[in-house]
Amino acid sequence: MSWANHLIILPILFPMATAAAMIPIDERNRTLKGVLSFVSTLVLFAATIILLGIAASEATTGGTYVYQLGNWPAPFGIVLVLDRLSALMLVLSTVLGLAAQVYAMARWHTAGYHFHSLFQLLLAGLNGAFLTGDLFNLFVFFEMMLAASYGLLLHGSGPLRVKAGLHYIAVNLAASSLFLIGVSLIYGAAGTLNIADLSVRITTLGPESRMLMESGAALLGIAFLVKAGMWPLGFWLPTAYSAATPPVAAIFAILTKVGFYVILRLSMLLFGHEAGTSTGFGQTLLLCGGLLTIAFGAIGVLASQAMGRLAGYSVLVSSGTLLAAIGLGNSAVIGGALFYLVSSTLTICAFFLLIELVERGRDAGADVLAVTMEAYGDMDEDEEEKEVGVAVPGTLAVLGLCFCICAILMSGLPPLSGFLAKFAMLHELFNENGFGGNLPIRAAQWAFVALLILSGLSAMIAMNRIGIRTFWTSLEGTIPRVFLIEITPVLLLLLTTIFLSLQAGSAMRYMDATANALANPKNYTDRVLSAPRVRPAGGD
Amino acid sequence: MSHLTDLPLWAAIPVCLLLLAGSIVTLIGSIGLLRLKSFYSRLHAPTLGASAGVIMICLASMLCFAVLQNRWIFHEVLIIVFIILTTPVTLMLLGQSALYRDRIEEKDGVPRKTTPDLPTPETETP
Amino acid sequence: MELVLSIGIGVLTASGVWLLFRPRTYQVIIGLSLLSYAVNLFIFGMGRLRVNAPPVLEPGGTGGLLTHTDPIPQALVLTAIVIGFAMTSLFLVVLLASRGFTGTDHVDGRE
Amino acid sequence: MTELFIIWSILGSQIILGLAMGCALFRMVKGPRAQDRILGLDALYINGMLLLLTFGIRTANTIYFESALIIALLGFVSSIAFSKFLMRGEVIE
Amino acid sequence: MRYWFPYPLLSFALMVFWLLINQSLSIAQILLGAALGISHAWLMVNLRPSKTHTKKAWLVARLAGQVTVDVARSNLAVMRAILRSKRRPVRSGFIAIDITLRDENSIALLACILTATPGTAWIEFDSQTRVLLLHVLDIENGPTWADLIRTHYEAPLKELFE
Amino acid sequence: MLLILSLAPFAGSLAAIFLPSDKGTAAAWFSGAVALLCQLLVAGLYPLVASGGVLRYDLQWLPELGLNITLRMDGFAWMFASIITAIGLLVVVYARYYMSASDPVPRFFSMFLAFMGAMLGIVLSGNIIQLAVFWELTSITSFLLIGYWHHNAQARDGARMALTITGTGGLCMFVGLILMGHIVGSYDLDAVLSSGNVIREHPLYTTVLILILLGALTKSAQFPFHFWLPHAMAAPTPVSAYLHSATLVKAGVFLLIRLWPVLAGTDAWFWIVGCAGLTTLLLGAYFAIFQQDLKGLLAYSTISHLGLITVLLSLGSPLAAVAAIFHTMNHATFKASLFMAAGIIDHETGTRDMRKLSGLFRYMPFTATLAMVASAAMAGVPLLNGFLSKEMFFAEAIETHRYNILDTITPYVATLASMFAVTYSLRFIYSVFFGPPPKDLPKIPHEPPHWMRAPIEFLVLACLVVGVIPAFTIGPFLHAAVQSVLGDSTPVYSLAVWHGWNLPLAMSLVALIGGVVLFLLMKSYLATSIEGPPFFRRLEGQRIFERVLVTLSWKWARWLERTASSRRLQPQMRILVFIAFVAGTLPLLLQGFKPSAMALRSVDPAFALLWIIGIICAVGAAYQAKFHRLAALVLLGGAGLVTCITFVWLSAPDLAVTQLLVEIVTTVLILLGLRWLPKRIEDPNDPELMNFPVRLRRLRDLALALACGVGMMLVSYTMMTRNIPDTISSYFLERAYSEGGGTNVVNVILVDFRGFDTLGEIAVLCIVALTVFSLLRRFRPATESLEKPEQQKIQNAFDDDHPDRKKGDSIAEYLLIPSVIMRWMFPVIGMLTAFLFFRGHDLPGGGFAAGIAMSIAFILQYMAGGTRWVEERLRIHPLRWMSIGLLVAMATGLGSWLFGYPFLTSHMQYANLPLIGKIPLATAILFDLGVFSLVLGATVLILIALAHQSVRAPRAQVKAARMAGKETP
Repeated sequence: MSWANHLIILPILFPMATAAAMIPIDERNRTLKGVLSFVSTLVLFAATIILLGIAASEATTGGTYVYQLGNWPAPFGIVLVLDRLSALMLVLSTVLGLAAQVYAMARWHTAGYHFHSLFQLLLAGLNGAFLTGDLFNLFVFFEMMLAASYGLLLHGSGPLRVKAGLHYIAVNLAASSLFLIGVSLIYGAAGTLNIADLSVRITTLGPESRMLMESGAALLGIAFLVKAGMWPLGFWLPTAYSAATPPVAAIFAILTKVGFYVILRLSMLLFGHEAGTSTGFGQTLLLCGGLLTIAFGAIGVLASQAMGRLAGYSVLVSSGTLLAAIGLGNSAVIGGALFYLVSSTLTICAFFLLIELVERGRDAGADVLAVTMEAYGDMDEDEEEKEVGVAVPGTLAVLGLCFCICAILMSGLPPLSGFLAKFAMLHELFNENGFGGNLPIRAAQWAFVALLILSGLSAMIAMNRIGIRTFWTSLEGTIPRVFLIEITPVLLLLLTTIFLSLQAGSAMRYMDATANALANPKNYTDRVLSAPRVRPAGGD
Repeated sequence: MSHLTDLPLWAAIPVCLLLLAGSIVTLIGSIGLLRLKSFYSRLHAPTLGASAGVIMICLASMLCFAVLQNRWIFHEVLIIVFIILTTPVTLMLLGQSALYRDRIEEKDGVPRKTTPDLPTPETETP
Repeated sequence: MELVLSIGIGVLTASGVWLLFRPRTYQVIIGLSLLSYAVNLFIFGMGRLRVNAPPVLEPGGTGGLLTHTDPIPQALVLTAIVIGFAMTSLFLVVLLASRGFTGTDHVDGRE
Repeated sequence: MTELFIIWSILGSQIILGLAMGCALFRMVKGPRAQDRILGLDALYINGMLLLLTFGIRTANTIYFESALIIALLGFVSSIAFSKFLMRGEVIE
Repeated sequence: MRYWFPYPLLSFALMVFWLLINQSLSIAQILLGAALGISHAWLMVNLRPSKTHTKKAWLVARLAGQVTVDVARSNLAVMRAILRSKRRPVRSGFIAIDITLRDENSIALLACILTATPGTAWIEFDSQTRVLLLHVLDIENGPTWADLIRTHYEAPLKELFE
Repeated sequence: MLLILSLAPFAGSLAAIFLPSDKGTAAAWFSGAVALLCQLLVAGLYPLVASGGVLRYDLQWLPELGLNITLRMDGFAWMFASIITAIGLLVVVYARYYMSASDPVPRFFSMFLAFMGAMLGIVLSGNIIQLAVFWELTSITSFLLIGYWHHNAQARDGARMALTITGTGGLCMFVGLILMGHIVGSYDLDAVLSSGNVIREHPLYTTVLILILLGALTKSAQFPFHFWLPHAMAAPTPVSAYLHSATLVKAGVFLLIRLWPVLAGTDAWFWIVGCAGLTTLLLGAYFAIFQQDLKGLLAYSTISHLGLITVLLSLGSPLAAVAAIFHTMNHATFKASLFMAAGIIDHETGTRDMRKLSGLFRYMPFTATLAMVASAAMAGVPLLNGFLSKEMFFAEAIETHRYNILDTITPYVATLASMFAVTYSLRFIYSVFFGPPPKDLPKIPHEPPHWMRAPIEFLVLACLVVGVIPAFTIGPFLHAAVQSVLGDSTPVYSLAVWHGWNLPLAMSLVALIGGVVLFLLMKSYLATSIEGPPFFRRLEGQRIFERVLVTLSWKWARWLERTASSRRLQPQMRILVFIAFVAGTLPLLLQGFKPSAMALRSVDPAFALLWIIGIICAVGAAYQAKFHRLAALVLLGGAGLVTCITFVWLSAPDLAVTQLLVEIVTTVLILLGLRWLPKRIEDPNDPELMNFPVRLRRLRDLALALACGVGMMLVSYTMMTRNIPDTISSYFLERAYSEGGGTNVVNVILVDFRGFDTLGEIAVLCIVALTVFSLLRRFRPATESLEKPEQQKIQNAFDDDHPDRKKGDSIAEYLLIPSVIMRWMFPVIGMLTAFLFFRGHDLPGGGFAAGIAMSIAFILQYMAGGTRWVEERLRIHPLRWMSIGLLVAMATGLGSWLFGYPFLTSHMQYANLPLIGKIPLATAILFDLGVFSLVLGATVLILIALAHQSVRAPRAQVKAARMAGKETP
């Protein structure tokens, strides 16, 4: 095996190793930990970019690469599968990770212990969930990601976070039980855990086994929908996300997307065209749920007074949109939805990071700061807060600009990627059978369109209201002290979205190819199931 | 892997008797747990199972496997030893904590602290 | 066998779920534990029930499903037990922290 | 004949042990003191261990021995924790 | 020597334990068991348990026999007590005994024996007055319990370890 | 060229924002230069479009979706572009003098240029989606411009309203445009324009029409969306002059004209556009009369004029379209100049209230003259450009296009509105420039600097010239524009001033005279009246808008949010379980699932007995969990034991071992936590228990729980009684020994076949341990549980009371004997650990079980001796163990890389040692060692972190006492 093959597993192992190595380092060396962690994420970023390049280049494999762990062939051992979708998600998660990482190094990593280790483990869990091709292994990585997210949500402690964390954990633990029940039902009915193998076997199942398997799949789906925050399963989300420390909330922006990712992957692989009577299983539910989630999220966005909750609800809007896009059962829309995923994730991440910077200046007694103060006050052995950067002159203008861009992105106003994403989805929605087709448009499609627009509208109104209140009414307020390394990740994230908008053409090509590959899982299953084992050099 | 049916009759009889006897002793102990009136009396009940019951059943097991596998198997001894070593710990701690609580509540029939050598009989009154 | 075990699973599930709906954190943690027993047994049951056919091979031999029970659910349950243990302890600590911060053991942090 | 004899007597002793466990359970449920419950649990553990041993004989397989050994060796730990909690109000000081 | 083998008895016992549990007498297991026994004894050094020496190890057998007999006897007695009809319940109660044993480990062993024997339960031991409080299920023949304990167990233990 | 033209303003905008805020003049000159450059570029392009030519520039953006940057300029676009750039240039010049020196002007000019760029983008778009892009950009930039003086509440509200309304309209239009693209099959403007018939006959036509009109009408401030415009007057006057004369509001008109060939000519178009236009025309004019604010008057007049253009477009006749285009240009010129004049007045007097202003003619004669000419053009006085287009309007109004009531009333409405126009124009002039000299003005008025007046002069000149000799001045440009819109259907029209005595002229005269009379009648009333027209005063658009917005986005949204969600955990759990239940059973029910028949197949009575016990334990635990926590925990232990025995019974010794060990640790753990929970004592008279709704709720919960239980039971029973499918596990059973090197298949799966799962699983454990550790470092127990438990207090008190006892003697005594045994158990458990570890690969056991067992050994020591006692003696570094464990496990996996195998490929071989013989050496053992170390570390860390709280609590207690002391004084 060449080094490039091993690269596939790097996104899981590397952060894990970094985390492990950082555990015994004394907490007083936070800067060292931060730097280590940063370097690790940076390496990871480079690796994922290379992986993206590998997946994007068609070469001989149609973009699918298989890594057999322990050198056991596919349906038996665990395999990691890199394809366009997983490569995309990997890049996204590391980009977010990088941003949050840098941001946290300014001050937030001092609010508790082992921030960086947990953070790296979260990345490992995320990447594992994206890469794995095995249902139970997915559970393990899901739990890893969840466990790390519990830890990070509780990072900094304080009543708000603990309360939110309690709900978050309780709900997700219940969901994990569902996950297990679902996986075992599927195993009991189909006798395999490998997703590709399942998608092959599902065609040959008898009616009884099939319904049991579907029941299992439905339970699995509920577990993922909880993660994705579908209404009415996602009430914990806004509270939890707004209670988390900013860098944590920022990286959480991708957690809901994991739910989406898995649902997408499973529904495409298991219930695609070739699944016999199971084709399109659960789509109606996804569609309705997605639409309701958008509506609920939009209402929540309107109703939020604090920016944190607003951002939390926009997470819901974004995941509702994605779920509904799957539910529409149109693979072309999924291309647009993937674009939307990237754009909205980056946006929300940037927004979460921005919120705290903005609110920092508003009022010395802002609750977020109070939490930090309390955190500092309680430390027995903590050092003084260090000046990591210089306060940027004209901070407010920069913050305002960032806020503006966020608002534009979130409400889907042109010309940035939020708009393009919505456009792409709507375009594909209306032109299901080729551009200029003359098909009647279904009620579901109208509902999707209407909600998409209305959610954008509500975001616009709410952001407008909050923006005016923050930037235009309180000029006399103190100018927030913002470190350079705090604003830089925000700016970089926003620049990424701008870059995405400019490069929309090639980005969309990638997304469309991804959606196409998902719609035709044959290549995927063939690749996974027929991947050869490694033979020793001398022959065995 | 051997089967239980391979056990010759001469071995089967003691094995079965030991088993039944052990389990009956244990059951009686547990009935004691059920029937005895005061906590301190109940404290004695499980020791039946923990001593005679364990010993007999372990002997049965040893005999059975020794015959079946044609070699001496001793490792059940470990169970006997450990049960005899560890059960008392629990019982001591439990008894002591019950005593302590009774003293606080100043129940009758409970010896005060530091009263050497004076038997304080306590009668179970129905 | 199957009937007994499935009734057991049903009762464990019902008790666990009932406790999940209760307002006290302690009830929830007990409920989660019961639920995890139920789930573990459920997973285990997916490999079908076999008496005295442990998936342990004779040295040098191979096995099959005729002579041995299905090992995969067992491996899954093992992982699930570990993760369940981890999560229980995490939840416990969080509920303690919540109790510390809010002064109550209600799941919502207020009566 | 031997077969039947063995099987029935093992089954009998298992049922007896099961009943013994039931008695212990009664104490666990009924109380009245917390100490009683713990005592019941301890008895339940011991009886359960015996049940495992008889099961080992029944299947003529020594592979289940470890579970019994672990109960014998470590089963008391949780009982100790319980009693210490009762006595001192906390398990580790 | 002391340094390398801090608790030879313990190490030996552990090795026996190892061999028993592995059901094997192969050289490999003996070596491994010895190594583990010694290394665990080193671990034990850190816990600093009080040391007990014995010169008359053979007395252990006698004690064990005595205990076995007593256990059997008291098992029967307790069974009778339990199964006795409800109308004539046993009289049970506490008795307190002075203990002259000094060694911590032998007191512990005594406690184990007493509690493991059905019918008597070790309840409390006052380290200052050195008074042992026992609970006895059937106290009918009260004072003999104290004698029994002194002669059957305390004396042999004393002989064994002190 | 086109690219430069469309990029220049944006580039300029970017550059301007980086100018320091005190470099106002430089910024002005800079943006003037940019505007001039654009103007010159536009002018230079004229020859190319004059003869009906179309300039195109294509740039790929999203080619797959048909979205490209297409810049396209035809005559019509040219006309608009030149208006935009020309008036832009003039406004820049004007703003240079208007804006105060203390304002951070670069920001202003930056936004201004951006807005100009967006506007140019609209008119130059050759792709309808691109048009929507720039459309929203104008909304955004205009929002920023209107809110420029954001310290002013009115500016904020105005800006917000403008954005909300135009943004909403824009989004609707966006959908409409996508739909249009769907119908046409292309987003290219040329393609769209050439498929008018297809669109008009498509079933989606009405939808498209309504959506697009929503965009256009909101932007053009047509009724009922007009109300944002007057409030946008809070912007600096140059902004108003630019936005509301030539650009922003004209964008709507532009779109209507642009798509006129495609959409117009149907009944729906006629009704919607006509109604909106007529109402706006009339209402706008009527409202304008009663404004007291100069800019308010102009704003409503703008609305009215836009209505006029809309009406023209609604008619659907080519001639009307010509008139509309013509009036668009005319309106831009005179309205821009009027706004600027109003700005000068405001600037020089400090007020715009017409009740305060009067007789300014003597202070600023030049300005007054200019304003008078401009407002005469607005009123439609002959020889000015306004007159020409108004005449065309009248001519069209009396034509019959469709036979319906709307068409019939059009001429009357037109005349009436025109009359009102005369009235408000007169009023503007009269009340500002004539009458007695003003009193109480904030400033003493005088003529503005010359260059501030120059733009007005230029524009008024244009009005005049066009009004007098239209055919020679505006004619060719208009023709180019008209032709590019109407193409072949371009009608013959004449731009003469004098068409002879005809009906339109009569209507004009009626309007003029009527307007004057009306003004005279109302003069005295208007001089003192309060703001706003009679009858409609209460019907303030803004207030309605605000109320609707507040109700919608605030009250309703919050109510909905509260109703549709819950922040409480219990409802969330119920919903989750309910949905999971439904989701799990639905596929079964829908497909006619029949559970296997219940049969007492070979039920072992002992097993049944066992489970009776298990069930009682479970139910008991559920029942006792509220008030008897300890009992619940005990019963939970019972259930765990039954589970464990079940595992043994059903051939899973590994599971039994692990379950048992975990069980023990969990119990200790929960007991450790129990100390920090509040006491809860059952109160049989608790009124809550008697409560009927409470009971009902419980009943519901119970029903749901039972349903879940039954569901699980049926499904598991069915599954267990079915034949096992062809599973992958036979592979493992066959190869566990030959390829995995172990006889315990489960363990081989865990460390080899599916070792990656195990790696993940120990990572989870590691994470949880870290989380617990860091959370507990910040742990603060509730104040009432800070104190030592009651038992300890009493025992310590007892020790204190007796002089012969030391503190802590009680505990020492209590543990005296037990601790001896517990201590000696330490190496024994250690041996057991080693045993479990070594045999794991072949028989039940393994790294995990060993790790937990070892941690139990440690915890036993903690229980026996207490935290301090143990930590004085043993070196406990769980963090280090965890780290090492994880690293070892990973390094083992990585080892296979060296041999060219994938991660975690295990390797096994037999080593021949002297004396001992062959022993198996598998890398899996090493991996298991990592697992062991990590599990040990993590478990010990969790337990110890919790145990340490008891040590820390006294410290916290002291701290809390100190805090309380601080608070009271």
